[in-house]
Amino acid sequence: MGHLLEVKDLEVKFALRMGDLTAINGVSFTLDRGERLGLVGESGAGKSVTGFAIINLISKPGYISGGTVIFDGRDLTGLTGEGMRHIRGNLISMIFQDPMMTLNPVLTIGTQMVETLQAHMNISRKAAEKIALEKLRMVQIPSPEKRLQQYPHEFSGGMRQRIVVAIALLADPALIIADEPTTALDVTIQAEIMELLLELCESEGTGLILITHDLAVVSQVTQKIAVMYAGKVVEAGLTEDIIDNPLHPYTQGLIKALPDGRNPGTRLNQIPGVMPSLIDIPPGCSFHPRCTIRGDICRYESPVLREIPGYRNMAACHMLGLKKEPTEKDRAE
Amino acid sequence: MFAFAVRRITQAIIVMLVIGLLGFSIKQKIGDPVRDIVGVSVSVAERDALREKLGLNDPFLTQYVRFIKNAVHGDLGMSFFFKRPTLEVILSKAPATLELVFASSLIIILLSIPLGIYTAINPRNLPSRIIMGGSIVGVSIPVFLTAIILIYIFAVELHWLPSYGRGETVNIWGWESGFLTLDGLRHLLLPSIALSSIMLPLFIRLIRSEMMETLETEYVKFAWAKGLSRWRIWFLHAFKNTLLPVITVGGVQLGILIAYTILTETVFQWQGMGFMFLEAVERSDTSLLVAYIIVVGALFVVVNTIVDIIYGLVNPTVRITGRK
Amino acid sequence: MKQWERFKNSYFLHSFKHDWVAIVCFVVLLILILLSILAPVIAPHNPYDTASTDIMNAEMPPSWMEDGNPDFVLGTDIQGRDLLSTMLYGLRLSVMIGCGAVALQAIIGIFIGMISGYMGGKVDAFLMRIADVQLSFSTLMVAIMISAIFQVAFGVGRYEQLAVPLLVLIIGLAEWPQYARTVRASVLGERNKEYVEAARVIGLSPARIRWRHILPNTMSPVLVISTIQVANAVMSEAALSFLGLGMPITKPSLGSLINSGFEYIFSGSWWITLFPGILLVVFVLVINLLGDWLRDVLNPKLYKG
Amino acid sequence: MKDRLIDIKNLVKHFDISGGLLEQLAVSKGRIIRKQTVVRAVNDVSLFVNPGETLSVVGESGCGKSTLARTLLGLYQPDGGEIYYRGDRIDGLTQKEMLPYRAKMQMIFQDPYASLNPRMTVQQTLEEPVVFHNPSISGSEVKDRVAGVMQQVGVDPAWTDRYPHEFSGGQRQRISIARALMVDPEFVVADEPVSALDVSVQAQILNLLMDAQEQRGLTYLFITHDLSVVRHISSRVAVMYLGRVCELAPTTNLFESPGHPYTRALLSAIPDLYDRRHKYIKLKGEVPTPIDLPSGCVFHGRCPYADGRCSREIPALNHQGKAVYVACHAVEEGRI
Repeated sequence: MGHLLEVKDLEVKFALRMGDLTAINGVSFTLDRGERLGLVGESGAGKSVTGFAIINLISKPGYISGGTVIFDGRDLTGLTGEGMRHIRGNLISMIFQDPMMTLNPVLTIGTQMVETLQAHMNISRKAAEKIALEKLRMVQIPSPEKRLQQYPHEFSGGMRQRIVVAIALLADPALIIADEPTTALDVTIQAEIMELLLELCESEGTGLILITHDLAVVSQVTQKIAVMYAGKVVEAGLTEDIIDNPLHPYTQGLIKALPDGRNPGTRLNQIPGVMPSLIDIPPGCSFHPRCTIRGDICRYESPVLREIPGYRNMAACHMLGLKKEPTEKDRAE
Repeated sequence: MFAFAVRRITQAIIVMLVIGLLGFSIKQKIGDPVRDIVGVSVSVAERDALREKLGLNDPFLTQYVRFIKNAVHGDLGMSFFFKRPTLEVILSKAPATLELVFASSLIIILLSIPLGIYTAINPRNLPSRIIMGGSIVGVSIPVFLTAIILIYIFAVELHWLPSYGRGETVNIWGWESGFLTLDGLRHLLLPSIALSSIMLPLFIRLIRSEMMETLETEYVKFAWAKGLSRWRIWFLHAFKNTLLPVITVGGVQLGILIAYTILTETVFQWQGMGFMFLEAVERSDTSLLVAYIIVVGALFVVVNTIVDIIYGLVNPTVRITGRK
Repeated sequence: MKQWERFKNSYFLHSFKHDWVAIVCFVVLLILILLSILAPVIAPHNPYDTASTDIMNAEMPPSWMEDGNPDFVLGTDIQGRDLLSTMLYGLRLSVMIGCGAVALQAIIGIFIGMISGYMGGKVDAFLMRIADVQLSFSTLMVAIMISAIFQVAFGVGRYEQLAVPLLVLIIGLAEWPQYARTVRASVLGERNKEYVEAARVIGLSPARIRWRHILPNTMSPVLVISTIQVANAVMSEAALSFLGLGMPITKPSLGSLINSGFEYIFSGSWWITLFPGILLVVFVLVINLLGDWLRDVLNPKLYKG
Repeated sequence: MKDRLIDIKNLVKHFDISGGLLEQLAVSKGRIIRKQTVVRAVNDVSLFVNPGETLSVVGESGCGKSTLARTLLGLYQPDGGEIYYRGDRIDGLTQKEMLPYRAKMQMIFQDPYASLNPRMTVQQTLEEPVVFHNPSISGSEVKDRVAGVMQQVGVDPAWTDRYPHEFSGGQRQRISIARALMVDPEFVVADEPVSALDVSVQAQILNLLMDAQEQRGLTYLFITHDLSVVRHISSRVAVMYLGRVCELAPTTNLFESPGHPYTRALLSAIPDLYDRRHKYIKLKGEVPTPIDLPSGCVFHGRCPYADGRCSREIPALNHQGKAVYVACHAVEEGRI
């Protein structure tokens, strides 16, 4: 059996008056059934766009300009309206960032749950409500019967995100794409939601793509990580490999920039500069102006994601796997 | 919700008291109730006696309280010209104006909702551009000019429709209605189109911009991600949220149509309240003028209060917590 | 010079140059304003000079029609005045009253909006209630009522003498709430932003924060509604004049011209109504289009009040 | 007490959000009553800041940490309690009396997009505080000072004529820091200064803040919800929950042996990069709103150790030795 999801050379552009901007540029990764992948990067890296591109839900003026998204053997990029509608919320669900904005304020929770089920199966309101109740119980909403009649503003942020998770689970999807699901929440609630998500994905055998800027969160939940920078995957591999043994200079910098409480008060490792905006992505490797191990080739040739001899991670960097491995000392500023 | 309604109604009463104060001050400053009752051909002594008898020498506040008391009982003074109670005069003219406003509102609502939604869903295609272009031309043409152009085309040149008056009306329980006869409806057509010409573009633009804003929200995006059908997303998720601001702004705007009836009624010689008001101004009929201000003020306040309460009923946040 | 350089490279100018509708509207508006300013110089006749008009010339059709007179290009009005000249003078009056009224409402509105937004609390609630009530009555209704009261109070003759300043006053009083609401809403939006808190941490006085920090940041929405308000004021003036509550026929604005022509439309003298009507619509339309364009370009967050 | 830079005693700040009289009307049991809605943002908070240290105030949204900072700086008038600056009482001062302290206490804000006036150039933004506090200063002196501070925060002084929108978020935050440093303060309140920034930029700003502290001997009050940042930069930590301080301790003590049950839950919820799948302490229920505060200890409804006393009696912030203070009956009684 093939992969559940195979994203290959995905490319998304935004058609603007001054010309097309490339938001993601050749993103590839795979996901198996029940597998969890973390899509990590800073704002503007294109991780959310990737998530939305999978279910072909990029808001105008963005459009998918190349590549394929093979889900369960079918290419989703070629699907038209009705075919795609059948995928969304049914086979692939999404969880959004801000639970305060995700639920429609003028419709009851019950309506918003029932309509999702009715959109995908021929089912009575009664039967749909029964499934809704079951899912609300799964996400540990107290007294769910009463909750179905209530409106979103009667819930706290944490509760709303649970409801969103319940909606995502309604049709027993094979894959959930969670776009920064806990960024807007407090740390204790974040821990609750993440644990819930992890437990549910494990017990239901659901695949998960967790999009976040927070490496620490990803490290708790996913088996694989893909690190994105300026619209490209720069490093991909198993979670423990990425965290414990990052190869790409960007991933290394990112992990070392995190204050981890091991040596308080010392200067943090900082990556100089900022991520380029889409308008002026540098030629060659887009990371090279900030890179400490760059060579001449990085200035004009864009590196591809490849296997690095001797390592399990894939990385997109010219300077890796050369005769002389860059050592800690080389990388010092 | 109940507390919300109580608040709105209390506010409405306060506003009415203030309007009453304004109307009363105008009457005090520039009107002459004695003249309104007996005309000008009466001796000074007799007029002073009458003045005393009517309590016109009492302190301002006493007179104001009396004025409000009378107003609550439906007594807004005598019209100098008609020699009848002003409220009676106004009420006899009201059906004409209200029917005109009703017909225009109908045109506006029936056209603006589909056009507004259509242009919001397809912001860039050709029909939308034409509708939006037309709407900006529409708001730039004054109502009276539209009315004149309509008369020139359909009455003067083509002779299809009558150019003035209400035509044949039927009296049902004291309400002179033009809705029930073909002639009445023919007379109603041009004025109501003219009257709606100013608000229709505004409504289309209002619905369009609110709808476009709603379509950009996260919850609409989430609805797409849930795989709902486009019709459900547009007409339930997006439109229901569009409705809230449209009700608040739109309800008030429909009330504002009454202001524009003054212009329309003038052009079409439509025997309504607006036409009467202008005549009252020309004749310096202060009592009638003040009565008109108070009646129209009351109308506005009632419309606004109802709109607010409907808003409260539609919006679950207000319905449940009583807070806006 | 630096400011000019900045302006030359700005997004504002760039989007102007790439939008032909905006360019056309701007040019037309410029021409109309020039025409109105220069009316006394370029008008072929002086409509205010009763000695030079001849009632025998009344209701002459435009020059290209039968019975037309090349002396009166667009024909004459009911008093035998050259229609073109009268229109130019009328446009001049409309522009003057429109701009005057907008200046007045801007002064009242910005001041009240600023106070209301910054003070908050009871002052705010009180001022905004007045604005709300007035708006719910519609600016046109308020303007009609004020002018009706003025006319009854002053008497028709005196009212007509004072028409221009009175109309500025009436329209200004009727329409200030639009400004006040817009300014207040954006003051409220700006007031809680962190740069205002930073100014307070520095210790600046409230007055200085209000006028130097907050006010400049509310200017985009004010600019947008100012253009639209000029159009509205011109429309209100025309409506009042049409109702006989504005400019008298001896000194007609576009509205009063249309009104005077309307009575003769049934006898076929369409031009007295049509030409001033077109001029009025074109003037209002270009301002509205420019206002729309400005709104798109400046894209101010138009806070809902 | 004199050696404390800031001393806050029993500070209270409430916000009345009930609106006008008409807005307050509500119906209860068939009767119309007047209901006032008060947000009890800060309740009876006592804290002190030693010169040269970094005191972090942590807590989740709605715990009153930002209100505390703003009240301390005189942006809000406190409803009770006292604030001392080097022994001088500074709450309730007039605008004018406050001025000398304004130059010593500055603030850095969270949102780099909102904290700079978009209509002022960097030069104007940075000049304003200096000229305001030193009216006699010469033009060239101001220019030098602006250039010097810009240099220090790592923004090219050649860019002074630019407007904020021409800078990235990280650069704006540097400019915002520069504005605070312009008047040479000794105490800086930093309200979530890195929360809106990306990780790589966050490290740059934290380094900058630590450098500035070292070079200028600054004292920081650091408001944040990010506990890893807290652990990295602060010397002491105050944990707030629903408007109260529940624990105040040196950083190492707090992270190694948290006393208060809330602190324990909070710390356990931080995901650790190198400790995958660690267990966190799950709290029951939801955070109450600061409008309806629970009786007794504000945490009792969610606390696994709560007993009858906790729901009746408000625990005091008690000294536990070694500069550790905890407000908990269970800790006091030695139950945990």
